[in-house]
Amino acid sequence: MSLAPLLIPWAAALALALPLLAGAACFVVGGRAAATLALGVAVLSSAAGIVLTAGVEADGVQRLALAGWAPPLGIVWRIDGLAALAVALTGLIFAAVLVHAEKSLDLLRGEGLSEAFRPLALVLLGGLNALYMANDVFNLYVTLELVTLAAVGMVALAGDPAAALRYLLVGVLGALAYMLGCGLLYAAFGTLDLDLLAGRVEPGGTASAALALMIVGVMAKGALFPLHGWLPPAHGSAVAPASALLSGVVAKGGFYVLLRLWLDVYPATGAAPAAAQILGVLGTLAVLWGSLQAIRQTRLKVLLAYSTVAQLGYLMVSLPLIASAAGHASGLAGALHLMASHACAKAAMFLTAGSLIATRGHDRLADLKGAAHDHPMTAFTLGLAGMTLMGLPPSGGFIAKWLLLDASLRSGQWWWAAVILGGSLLAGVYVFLAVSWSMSRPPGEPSDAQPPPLPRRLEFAALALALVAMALGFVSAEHIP
Amino acid sequence: MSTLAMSTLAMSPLATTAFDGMLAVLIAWTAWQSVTSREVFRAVMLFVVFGLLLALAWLRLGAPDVALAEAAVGAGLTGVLFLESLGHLRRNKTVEPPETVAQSRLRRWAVGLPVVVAGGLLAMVALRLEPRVPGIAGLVVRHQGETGVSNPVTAVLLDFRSTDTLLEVVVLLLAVIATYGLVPHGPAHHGPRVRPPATPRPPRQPVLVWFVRRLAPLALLVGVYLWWVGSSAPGGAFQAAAVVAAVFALLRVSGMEAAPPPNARPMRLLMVAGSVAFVSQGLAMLAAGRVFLDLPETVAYGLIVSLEGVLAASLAACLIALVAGAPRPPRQSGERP
Amino acid sequence: MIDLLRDGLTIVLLLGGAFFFAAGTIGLLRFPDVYSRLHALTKADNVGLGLTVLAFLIQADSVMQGLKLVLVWALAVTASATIANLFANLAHRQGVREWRKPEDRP
Amino acid sequence: MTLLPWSQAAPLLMLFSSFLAGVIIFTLDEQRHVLRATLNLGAAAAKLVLVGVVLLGVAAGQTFEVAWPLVGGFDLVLRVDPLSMLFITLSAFLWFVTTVYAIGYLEGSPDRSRFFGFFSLCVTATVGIALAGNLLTFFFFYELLTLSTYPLVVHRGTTESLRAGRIYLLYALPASTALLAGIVGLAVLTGQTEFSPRGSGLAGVPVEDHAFELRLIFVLLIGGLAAKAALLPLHGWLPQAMVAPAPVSALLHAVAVVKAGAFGIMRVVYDVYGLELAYDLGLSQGLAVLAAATILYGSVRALAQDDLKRRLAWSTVSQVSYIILGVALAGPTATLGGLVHLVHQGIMKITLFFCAGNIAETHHVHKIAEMNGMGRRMPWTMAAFTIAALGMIGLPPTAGFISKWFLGVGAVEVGAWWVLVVLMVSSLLNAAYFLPLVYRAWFLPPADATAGRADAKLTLLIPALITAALTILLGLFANTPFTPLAWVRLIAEADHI
Repeated sequence: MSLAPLLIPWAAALALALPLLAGAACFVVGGRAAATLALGVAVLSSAAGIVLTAGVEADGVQRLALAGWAPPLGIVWRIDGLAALAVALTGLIFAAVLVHAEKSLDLLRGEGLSEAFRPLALVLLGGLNALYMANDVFNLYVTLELVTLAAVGMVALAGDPAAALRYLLVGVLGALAYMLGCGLLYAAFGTLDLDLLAGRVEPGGTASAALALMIVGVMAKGALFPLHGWLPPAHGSAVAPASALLSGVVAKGGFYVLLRLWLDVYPATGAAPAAAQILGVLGTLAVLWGSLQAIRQTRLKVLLAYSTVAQLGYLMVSLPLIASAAGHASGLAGALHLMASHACAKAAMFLTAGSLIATRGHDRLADLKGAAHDHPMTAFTLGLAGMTLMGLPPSGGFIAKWLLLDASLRSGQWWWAAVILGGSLLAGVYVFLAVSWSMSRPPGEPSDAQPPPLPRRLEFAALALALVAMALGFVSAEHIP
Repeated sequence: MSTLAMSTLAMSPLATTAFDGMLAVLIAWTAWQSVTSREVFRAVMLFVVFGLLLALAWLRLGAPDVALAEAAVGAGLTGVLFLESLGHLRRNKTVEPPETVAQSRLRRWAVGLPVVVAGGLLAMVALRLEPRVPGIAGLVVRHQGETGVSNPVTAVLLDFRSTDTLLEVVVLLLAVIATYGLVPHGPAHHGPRVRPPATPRPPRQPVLVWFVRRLAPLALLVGVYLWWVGSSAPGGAFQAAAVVAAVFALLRVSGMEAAPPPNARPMRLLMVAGSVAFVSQGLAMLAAGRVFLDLPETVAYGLIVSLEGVLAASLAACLIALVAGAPRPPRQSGERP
Repeated sequence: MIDLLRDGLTIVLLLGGAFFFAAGTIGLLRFPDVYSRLHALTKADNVGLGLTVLAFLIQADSVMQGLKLVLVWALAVTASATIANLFANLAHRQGVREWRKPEDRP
Repeated sequence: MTLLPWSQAAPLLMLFSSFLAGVIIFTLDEQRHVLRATLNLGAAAAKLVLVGVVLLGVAAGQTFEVAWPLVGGFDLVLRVDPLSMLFITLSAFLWFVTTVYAIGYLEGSPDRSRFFGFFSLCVTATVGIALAGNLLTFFFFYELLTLSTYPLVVHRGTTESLRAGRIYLLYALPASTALLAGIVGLAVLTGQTEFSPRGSGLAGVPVEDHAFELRLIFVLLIGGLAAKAALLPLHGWLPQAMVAPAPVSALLHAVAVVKAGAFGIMRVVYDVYGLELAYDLGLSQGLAVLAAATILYGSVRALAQDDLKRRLAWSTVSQVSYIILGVALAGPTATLGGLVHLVHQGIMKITLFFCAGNIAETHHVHKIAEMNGMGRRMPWTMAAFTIAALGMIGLPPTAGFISKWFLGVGAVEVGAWWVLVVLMVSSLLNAAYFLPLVYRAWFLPPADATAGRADAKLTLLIPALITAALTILLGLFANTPFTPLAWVRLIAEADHI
């Protein structure tokens, strides 16, 4: 007997409900109890994701008609492998970041910052979980708004208010464009449900215009080139654990929605091949621009933020591969694998930046000298996570790169393979910059003097994520239903 | 009503079109003016007018619920927030760096051109739009009975698509959390260390005070009425909360604010109550062997109305907290008062 | 018969209301300073509003509807009075001088 | 529930014996010197024993293979065949020796946990490369090797060593990009990347239709491997990397990095394309010319170096190409020469680097000009050095003679007379850059006449003596069972080439 019918509704609902309730609780009370609660909920959310994954594995894609109403009247959550794994992985990343934030934020700014961080993080987690399962263009909109607002709050949290404000404004404009698209779709086809839309959408101006608007909207929210301008200042200035969540998880939100639209609705409009090539070109520019900017940076966090722009470019490059018949399967698997492994790796790297800031008070690359001597584990984590960005084995990034290369050669679009390979070389340069600064030794005799203390849990939280990114290099994403 | 009154209300198609056209032009014009206005005060005023015109447009489109919300939140509360910010800017003498004419012209083109092009394309699409499939209006009416409420909008918001509404309630709470996050501070149990926010205290205005004293209870009553009527007519938690929050804003500008300090635990509890109640209700349904948020037909009416009550109070608290702004940071020990 | 009379009265009242609204608006545009503009707006518009409400009042179907109309009128009148007072007060405090004929200026 | 059968466990154990040691060493506190040394030596010894057992098994015809599905229907395959055992035996043995040496060499220097951690990872990667059953697996460990050697190269953290590390990556990363492109290209074209005898994996591919693609893929693959094997013109990093600590240089030059490149080229030529196809497509001829050019160029550059380690580094550039030359000549005897040189060069070159390290560590002498009288001050070290140098020149009865002999005979066999000329010229050059050095050390008086006799400490000396002794023994007893030559014959017979 399968447990899926029993467990899936609970797991799915709790993935949303628990973080929201816990976020509310952490807003009212603070202290150790709240910290424990937050961490526990993140772990439970991950566990819910695992239950969902097992359910999907056993019984295939699950649909959950919320409030008991089927579309077009009500909203359905669709729990497929992609959503289930995303829930599981996100909870894991949040758990690690919460462990880190608990200590690093207070080391950074004195007591209280982590208290303000917690409710934002929890609501963000709930929003993301709902986003993963949403299967309704308007429900996607609402969840994306929730995620954006929580992210803006995180940037503003002891960060740069101007950067937060710019993020908010771009987010609002993106939301507006997306909403207009939703409106057009509903007016023309009478439903917001993705599955129903997939059956009803007909090629033509209305569908194309609606989807173009929606894509521009999610591109603004997801910092996809050329609407990425807000991301580097926002992620570069936010406190490191916040940046870890933003760059690691939230940055993929926009692309996730894009992918959902792309897979379900876009093929029916007949405009997919042309749009895919355009987005691929934009992705190429993102890879080039983001990488070159990352190489020019003098601060670790800003470097990492630009690298996120570049990595999002890869995701866009995967679209023309997904749009081709021969490359669809491996292109899709590659994009998913990239999202997952980059999420872990980038979060780990921002956490290491946070650890270094916590002991050294800054993240200027030139002053990271001796970091590998003082904090070998943190420097090691930085390098280990960097492997995913460079797409080197054994890391999830390698699997992603392999799949994307496979897709581009298989579909005869070798020029995208050139972009992917060239981009990973550029990634090699900026990862190398960060690692090489930490390996260099400050002038003077090496001493056995005690390095400045760094709490163990900061180092382990980051290392754990880097190890997950590496472990993803040993599993294949091709089996996701 | 008499025939004459009827005929004045039900306008001829020509008059309707003329009115709608005028409204559309006015909306576009006030929007443009409020964006391009060099003087900030003028821009804010135009924005408020824009909000009111928009509310009218919603009415014309047959969406009185949206119109109510737009008038209360879009024009009223947002206007108050803008005015407060303006006062803040003037007090702190923050002057924007002067922008050269060339810069501003460039920016106008950079913003204006895409907007005009996109708008034109959108208009083209919209004009050629032929609904291929009817919307869900018919379905809503057919199943409305099973929700217990007779206002179709409420049926959609609190039953058919209650997930969206739940998330929107959380959005508002999140706005407060984010605002409070701007000032790092301890949680509620550090409350006593936190000073209540300084309220602007303009010189006493006897006429204003007289007016607000009479208006406030009336508006509060309107708020309660809007909540109650929501199940059968335009209204509901959001609109009720907006009106109540507007009362608070009014009290605030007239210097009669008597709100609890936003950092106090009861206030925070009230703010989270809406989201918590909504989620809990959903989970309770799950525990009762139903789907998340799935209300049984027999008790749907009672559940919806009571939830809307909690939501109204909670959302009002959130809006009030947003108007009042983030609490001041705790005083550093070395700092002199 | 009584309907005709009532409709006639409504038309007369509405026309009257429109006249005062127009006068108030012209005053707002043409008067030279903030005080006299407020004067034109509040006084003339209040009368205009009163006449308009009266015109609808005699068309009201029920007492409730009538009461609502009266309530709207009362709120609008008090609100406009308050706002006018606020504006005038503010202008006064900021030292805005009232307009005088050129020959009367000091 | 049963544990893995031995045929699957053995490859995994060989891989993980050093990996686990590395991971544990990483987490060790800097001050735990004894525990770290014990772990290092224990793991190295354990691996040596394991390799011995598997070696016997392979000789008896046992097969070892384990696979893990990785991506796109391609597996991570660890497979033991005679060729892989050749490389594994070499690396396991040299790892043991180098570990002893490194423990002595790094005594008292900082960051030893980090050093030995990466050191062990490096060996893990080498074993992985040797065991790789297909190109995907090969690439997997090939990159791991790059990553784990970089921290060793920059270990000292000085500007100079960081520069060397930067140059190393500057060559290694683009090269591996090319390698990956080639592998994916091959995978898409043929649907597999297996190493199969005589390149039978390509049997189903219509060669005429895809000649261009096959040539392009070959160039990409060899280009990617050539950077590690320091083939012209991708050799530039190797002389720079000699700033690393001596055990690392030993590792780079003799065991791991350049050998990984050479081994990879063997795999591509023998087991992916097959000698016949590589010849038919005109690929192995090009490779032979490139190898010959590298041999000569490396020797000429070595002649001009004044820094001892730098001269040894250029000598490596030259010597590794003997292996590739042997592969590219594609004759049965030349093949034996190339394969056996993989082992012989490793043993000789590691001796030379051990000795250079001893000289630098004990007397702080780095320049050749300062080596006068070194034979009197450090007789044991210089004796080892001399033996290895003679081996490099190719004098009998050293191991180096065996390699060169087979290469020369093999060249004549396939009618490539020009190769004989190359071999002779390069031997002369070898002599020209080694003999004066030996002469200086033994027959010229030291600059400082009062300097007494002071040889290196035992932990540094014994490894050098062992490998020096092997240099002679492997030459003398080349025809007995279980020498590299005997094993190489087994490889050639096992229908492998």
